[in-house]
Amino acid sequence: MNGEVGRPISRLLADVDGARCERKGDRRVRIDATPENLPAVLELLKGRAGYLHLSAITCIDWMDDGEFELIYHLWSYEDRNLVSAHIRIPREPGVYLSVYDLFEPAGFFERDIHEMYGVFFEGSPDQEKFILTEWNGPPPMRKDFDAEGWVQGTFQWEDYRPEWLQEIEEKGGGIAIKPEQARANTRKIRGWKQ
Amino acid sequence: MNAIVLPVVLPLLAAFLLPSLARIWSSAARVLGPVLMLVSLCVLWTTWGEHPTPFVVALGGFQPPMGIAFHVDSVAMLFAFLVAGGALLMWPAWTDDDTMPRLAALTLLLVAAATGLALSGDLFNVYVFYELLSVASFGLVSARRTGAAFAAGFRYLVISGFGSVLALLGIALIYLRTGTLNIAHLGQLAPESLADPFGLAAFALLLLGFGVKAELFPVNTWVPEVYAGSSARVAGLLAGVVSKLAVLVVVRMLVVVFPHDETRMLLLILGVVGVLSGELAAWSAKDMRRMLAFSSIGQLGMIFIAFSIPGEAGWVAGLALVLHHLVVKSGLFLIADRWGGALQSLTGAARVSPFTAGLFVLFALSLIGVPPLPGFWAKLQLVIGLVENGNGVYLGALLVFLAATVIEANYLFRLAVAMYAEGASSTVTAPSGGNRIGAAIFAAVLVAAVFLLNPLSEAIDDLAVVGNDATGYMDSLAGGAR
Amino acid sequence: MSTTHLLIELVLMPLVAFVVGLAMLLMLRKIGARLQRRVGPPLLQPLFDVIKLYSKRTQVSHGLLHEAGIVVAVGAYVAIETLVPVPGMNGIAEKGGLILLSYLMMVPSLGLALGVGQCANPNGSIGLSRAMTAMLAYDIPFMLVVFGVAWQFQTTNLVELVAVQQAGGIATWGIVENPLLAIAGLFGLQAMLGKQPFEIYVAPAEIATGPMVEMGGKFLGGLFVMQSFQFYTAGVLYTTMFLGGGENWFTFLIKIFVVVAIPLSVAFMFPRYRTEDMVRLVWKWPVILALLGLVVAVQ
Amino acid sequence: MNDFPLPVRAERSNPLARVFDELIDFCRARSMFMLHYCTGCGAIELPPAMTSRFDMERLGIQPMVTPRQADILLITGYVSIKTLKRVILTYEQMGSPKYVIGICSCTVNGGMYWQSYATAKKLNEYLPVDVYIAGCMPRPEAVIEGLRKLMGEIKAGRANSWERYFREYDRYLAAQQNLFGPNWQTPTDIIGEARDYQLYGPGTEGRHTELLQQHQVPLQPLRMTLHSDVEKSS
Amino acid sequence: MSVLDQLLVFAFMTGAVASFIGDRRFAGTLLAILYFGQFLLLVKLAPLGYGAQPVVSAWQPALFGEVLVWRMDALGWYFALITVVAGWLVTWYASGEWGQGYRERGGNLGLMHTAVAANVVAMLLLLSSGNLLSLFVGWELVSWAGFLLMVMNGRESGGVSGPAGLRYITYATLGAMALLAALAIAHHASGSFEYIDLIDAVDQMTGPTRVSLVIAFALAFTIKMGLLPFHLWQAPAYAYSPGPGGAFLGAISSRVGLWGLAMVFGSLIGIGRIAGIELIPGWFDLRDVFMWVAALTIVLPTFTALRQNDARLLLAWHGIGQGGYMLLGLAAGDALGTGGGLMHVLNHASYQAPLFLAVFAVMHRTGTSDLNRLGGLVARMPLTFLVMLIGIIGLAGLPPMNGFVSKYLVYISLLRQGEPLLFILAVIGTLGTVLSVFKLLHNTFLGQLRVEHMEVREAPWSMLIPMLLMASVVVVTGTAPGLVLDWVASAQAALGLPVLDHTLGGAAGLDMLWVSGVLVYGFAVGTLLFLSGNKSRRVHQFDNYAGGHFLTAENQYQYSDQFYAGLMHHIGGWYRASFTWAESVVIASVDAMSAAANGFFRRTQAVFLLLLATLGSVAWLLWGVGS
Repeated sequence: MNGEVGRPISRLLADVDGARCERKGDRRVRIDATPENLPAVLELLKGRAGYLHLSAITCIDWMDDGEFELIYHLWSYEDRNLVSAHIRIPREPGVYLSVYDLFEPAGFFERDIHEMYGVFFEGSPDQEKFILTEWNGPPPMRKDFDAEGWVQGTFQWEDYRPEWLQEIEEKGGGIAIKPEQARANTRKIRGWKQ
Repeated sequence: MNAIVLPVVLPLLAAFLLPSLARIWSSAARVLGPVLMLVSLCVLWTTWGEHPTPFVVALGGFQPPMGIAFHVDSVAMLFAFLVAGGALLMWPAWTDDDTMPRLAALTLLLVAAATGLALSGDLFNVYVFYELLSVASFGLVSARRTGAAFAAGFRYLVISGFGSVLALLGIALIYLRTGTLNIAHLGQLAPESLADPFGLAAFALLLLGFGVKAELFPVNTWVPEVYAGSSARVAGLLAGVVSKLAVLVVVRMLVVVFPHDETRMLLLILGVVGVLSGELAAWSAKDMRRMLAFSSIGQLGMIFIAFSIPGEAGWVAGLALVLHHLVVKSGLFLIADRWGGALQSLTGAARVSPFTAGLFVLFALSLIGVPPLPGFWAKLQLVIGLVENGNGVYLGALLVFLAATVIEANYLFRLAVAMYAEGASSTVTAPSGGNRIGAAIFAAVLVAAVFLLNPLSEAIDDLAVVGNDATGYMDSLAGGAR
Repeated sequence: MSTTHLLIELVLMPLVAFVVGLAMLLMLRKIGARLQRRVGPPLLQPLFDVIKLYSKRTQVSHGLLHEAGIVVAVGAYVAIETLVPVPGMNGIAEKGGLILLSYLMMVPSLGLALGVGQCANPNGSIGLSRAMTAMLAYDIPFMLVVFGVAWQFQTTNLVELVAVQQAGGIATWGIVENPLLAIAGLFGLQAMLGKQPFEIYVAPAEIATGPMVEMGGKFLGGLFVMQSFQFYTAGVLYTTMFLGGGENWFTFLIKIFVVVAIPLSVAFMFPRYRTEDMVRLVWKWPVILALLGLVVAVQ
Repeated sequence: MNDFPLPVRAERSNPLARVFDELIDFCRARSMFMLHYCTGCGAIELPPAMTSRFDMERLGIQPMVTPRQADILLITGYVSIKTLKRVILTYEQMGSPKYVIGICSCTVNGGMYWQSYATAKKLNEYLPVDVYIAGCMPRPEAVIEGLRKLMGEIKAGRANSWERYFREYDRYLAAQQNLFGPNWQTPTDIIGEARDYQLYGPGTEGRHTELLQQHQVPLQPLRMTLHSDVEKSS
Repeated sequence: MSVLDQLLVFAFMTGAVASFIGDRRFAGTLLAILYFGQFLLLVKLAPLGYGAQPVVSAWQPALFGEVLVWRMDALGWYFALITVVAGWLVTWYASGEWGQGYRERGGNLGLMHTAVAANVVAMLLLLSSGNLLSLFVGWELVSWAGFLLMVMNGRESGGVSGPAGLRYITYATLGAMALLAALAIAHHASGSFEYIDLIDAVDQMTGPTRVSLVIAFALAFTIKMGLLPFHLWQAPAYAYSPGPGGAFLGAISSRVGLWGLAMVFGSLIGIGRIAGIELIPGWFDLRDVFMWVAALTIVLPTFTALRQNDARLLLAWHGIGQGGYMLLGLAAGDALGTGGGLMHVLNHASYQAPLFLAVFAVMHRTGTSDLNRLGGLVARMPLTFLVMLIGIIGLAGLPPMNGFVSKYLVYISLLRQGEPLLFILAVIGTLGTVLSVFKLLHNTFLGQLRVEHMEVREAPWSMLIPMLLMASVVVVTGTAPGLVLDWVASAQAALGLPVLDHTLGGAAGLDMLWVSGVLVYGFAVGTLLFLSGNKSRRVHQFDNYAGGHFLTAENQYQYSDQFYAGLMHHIGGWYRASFTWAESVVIASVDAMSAAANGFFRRTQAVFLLLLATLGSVAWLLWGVGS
């Protein structure tokens, strides 16, 4: 049975334009979909193939391509198979549809992705702050966010240089990047804090 | 001839004349009845004043035991007085329409018959008046001309008719044995000729026959329908006055002719069952009229229990209960005239007419027997009488009576509480002015009785002596008629 | 007894109780440490704790009642100490008695409960609810025991109780005359001291020590004082009821320390019961024992 | 950093009073109730320190569960910004004198989270830390060593950095506001407390406390009132 | 005209004044003054409380050959004192802002004043009754006056007062009928309604008569007291009366049942004779029945109270439970027990009334008595809190308040008689009370103040002073119980019971003067110890340990619902509502019989029945005579 799962899914998706199905492993199938047909794909998977469980939505920031990749991981308890549906949306403005109507847990994932990447999901029930209640900065998981620079601009450092550390540093050890060698321009990022 | 016959004769005559008078002069006809009642009251009052001792009036000059006689003693006078007074207050024929003459005539007939019953000293006479009374009440009951009224009237007619037959049978049996129908004479003859199963059977027949009007269990099944179907005043008249006359007849027979333990026991048992059935039925009655009707069955049961107590104690309790019930139940029926519908519609009625609701509470309190209202003293006499007797059955009756009072308190005050419920709006209208005034007069009598308890208690004690004095009754025969 | 004498006793009795009670607190911690193979705190640790707590610079109060609660908790025990007889000092023990004492011992907890209530902390309130439930639970066998003892010796007067037992020697001690009651009493004592397995009402991890949640500084210090009084009182009361009171201070101290040591040792061997399980337990075995003891006593 | 040096406690002239002060310092040192705020992995080293192997209790140290009862706040591991808020709330609810011990490198400079946007780096910036125990994680010996060091400081009457929080509140508040935004507020009225207990210093109030007071929800206690003069306190 | 007559006339006058001008603004004050006049007249009768001879009324109406006699003895005076003081203080309470508020909420203030006055008059008539007939008259008046007070609160109580009152009056009528039966039996036995004749006749009675007399009396009085199993009416009836009325009823009204039982146990029949009626020879006699009923009455209603979430119901249920202590002491029969039982009447009145009033003061200010909707009010209503605190300590029966003293006497009495089970039931009742009243206090006054109650103000002085006066009685008579024990001893003497040997500080080895003194000393020491620490600083209620959570006004940080969840987890299943079930069974059976009777009247073939009845009657008579 396990060897067969790829086939029914591809047959299922045959009618969907632009959805490509690819077996990646014993229990993994990758679907490459388009932002337009993803809802249809998910609906088919849920309604026809028994993929009832949306285990996660993942986001990857392809800064250089100017795109976000959203990956919807669906699990079927019957087939014991994980399907990952990949789509890419433009980084600007970074808006996509919510699948909350289809999978209720999507609300949490979308809220999380909104917080971390700034992707806005239309129709998601709640896009308020989730974990980073104190955060005023840019979405921190975006590749263009300079965490180190932000840290340099926000925090102070303890003057902590015990002898044993100095000894290690003399030997070239210690902290990999010293604070004074930090890269980013902190001013620019502090501008976010308004 | 004595003026005492006037309260019987005048209404009787007027009853026949009134329809004709009404055609000529209707307003005169309308007031004729009440005026006659007033006259009767005056006559009775003066007679009572003149003749403190019992006496016999022979009608048509034939001396008893051969002739037809009125036996006039203070008890009879009291009942006659109550009839006239009750009829005056409850006069049902104040209407302006064409039913007035008939109603008035029937009422006059009823009054004449009832007064006759109270005064009559002759069993045949009693029967005649009883029949007259029945006829009059049939007419009154169905005077409303609704289906319910006719059905109730028919039921009443059937039971009443059979009751009459039974009574007649009893009278016949007695006559067969003794050859006389004069009660006093019967009393003299009874120890020899009627103190056997034959005589007792006759008493049972009489008891049940007359018991129909006296709301005696189990021949009282007409009561709720009739009271619910007829006009409140008629119901009040029947429940308050007429039933008491039937009781009087039965009790007279009991005391004078059949003073046996068995007869008393029969009366007691029927009374106890009556109390139970009446109060229990009232507990789940759905409208006020039926509730009052059932309650009056229960009250009559109590009266029977009271009269079944041997000796003056029974008479004291019985008379007190009779008077109290007459006043209270008449008042309640007046209230129920417009408030007779479903009990739910009375929720919040206190705000429609606080005065009437207040009267209701007053009557209810007295009915339950809350001191210092007269009801309490009447019931106290009953309780003491029962327990003084000491007999097991009487104690059982006492327990039933006490339990029935609890039930009575519950259903009466369930209604009272509902009347005073806040926030509910009642759909009933305030009782008519006449009814309110009538009820108020009864209430005034009740309250006045509280303050006059002392003279009243003495008067009742005197009456009880007279009522219980069987030899005195018989001796009156010897005294000759006037 | 002269007035001066009485006044001296009134001052001395609570003072002795405090000192002995602190020693008992130390004993509690030492026993726990030894059972867990630790060294345990130094000798004066309870004193250090109390002094430190009273010397806290900032003290947080939630209102007058919060403060009054501590005052009542400590003060009522001070009063109670004058009502229990110790060797050489009867105080005003003859003015009260066993039953008065049983009820008076609820007053400190209830005073504390008022204070906790004003702290406006639900953890405290939950703790109170549990503590009250525990009180309802253990007081039933305890009062049965009190009844049995009073019946056995035909008096509720503590002084007479001691006198009777001392006059007859060990054979007339409550524990000999009625061991069942003594066992039931010990059971009650365990619950009364609020030690494991009956310490659901403090439950540090889940309701943050229950009633003590908002108590810091001298408030907590007051509670330490109160607890030392509580240990002492429990020990003395039990000794008076079952062990013939104290002939002299030496035997007296031995008795009360032994009495208190038993529940404290038991405590460290048990986890805690849930409230309803505690109620079930305390209403079953101690009550049965006490009732059996009563049968013996009444015979 | 030390803009406002702490006033040195004058030795009292009365020898009795001096003994009294010393006694109190001694007791404070020998009776430390700690609240271990187990923010991270360092907490795992505390149970060994408490139980039979190392037995903290022989030093008079015992764990407590609420800040009200505690003297030492042990912060054992990295402090995320969200956690820091709670740490500050907890610290402010403790009764003075109070001491903070930062355990693990994370409390010193963020440790392995030095680069993380969500983890506070220098704990001393937000709270006056008395002792750091560095290491990842420090062993129980090290923890006890740190505690003993603190003990010695207390005994000598030198462990007064908690006063800094009152006397230089504005500075600490500045760092907190920098991290949590201008709407930051704790339920404890530090300034009022400082006034009440003569801990008011030149740095207690300043620019940042002004900002705080602009939006502050009133923190006056509910005063018992008999009649009309009910203050609005919501 | 004796002083008693003056008192009764004065009380009538108060009632008349109340009914005529009761709804005026100044009426409350005027009435309070009039009640105070009654109180002064009672003070004039004070020798009664110290052993003087009874005072007889000059007015003795005779009806139907029976005489109504009014005579006040020490027992009656003791109860009357409580009654009049309760009436006085609750009227004072209602005279000011409370009355205004009541009227604004749609209540009929004039009627309420009238009802309270009527209750006082009826109580005085009852308590000074000199024979059985006047006792019955007074009894019924008290019942119906109470009924008036209970049902008049229709809209205020959300419409539940009517059904509650109806239930009450049904029970009360049952009791009254039992009393009537007792009267009848007494009259039968002694030939009159005089107490003396009855006392003489008791010895000559046959066993069954005496038993039925005791049962009839007991039924009447226990129903009024709300003892098991006739307790169901009491709590809702009292709880939903208008505030001062509820306080008056709860304080004294149901205690007339105890008054009656005291007469029965004391003079009329005698506890010794009752103990002589053995049900299981050697094991169980009628007195034991009373004691066990009393003990169960202590326990079951108290634990019912524990489950209430409405402060008024909670208190009303406790009122029932406390009645158990009184009867338990009274049935114990010795000097200690009866003394404790009788003293508990005053004690109970002295704390139950202010507790009710405090709850109503809270209701007046916040509009609710739901314990889950209150909290933290101590900061806003401290004096009301103080009143409630004193009241609950008294109610729980803890030293040093007066409730402890009377319970102590009962305990010692049980101890001396060797009744461990009754003793432990009494203790369980006390413990349950402690739990329950603490919940009352905690959920009302402690914990977090709710946002909507931030602006609440302390009750006005017109309400506070009466409450504080009553609370001070709790404290004073707790410290010096001898004040009350003097009266109790006189009442015992008047009843022919053994007289309690007491001092100012108490009895039976208890000296509350010392106990209170040493408590004050202890508190002083505690205060000194407390002040030895640095001064404390008050903080806001949100500055609170919440596991690091930030508290705001939005989230309720309060623990009040299901306050004793753990306990209820264990004993919750023991609440079976058996009495409610039994009551509903009775109602259902009456209902069934009623339906049968109705059916009889509706369906029966009348003529057939008539013939049947005739035949039956004739046959019965014939056979009856023949045999």
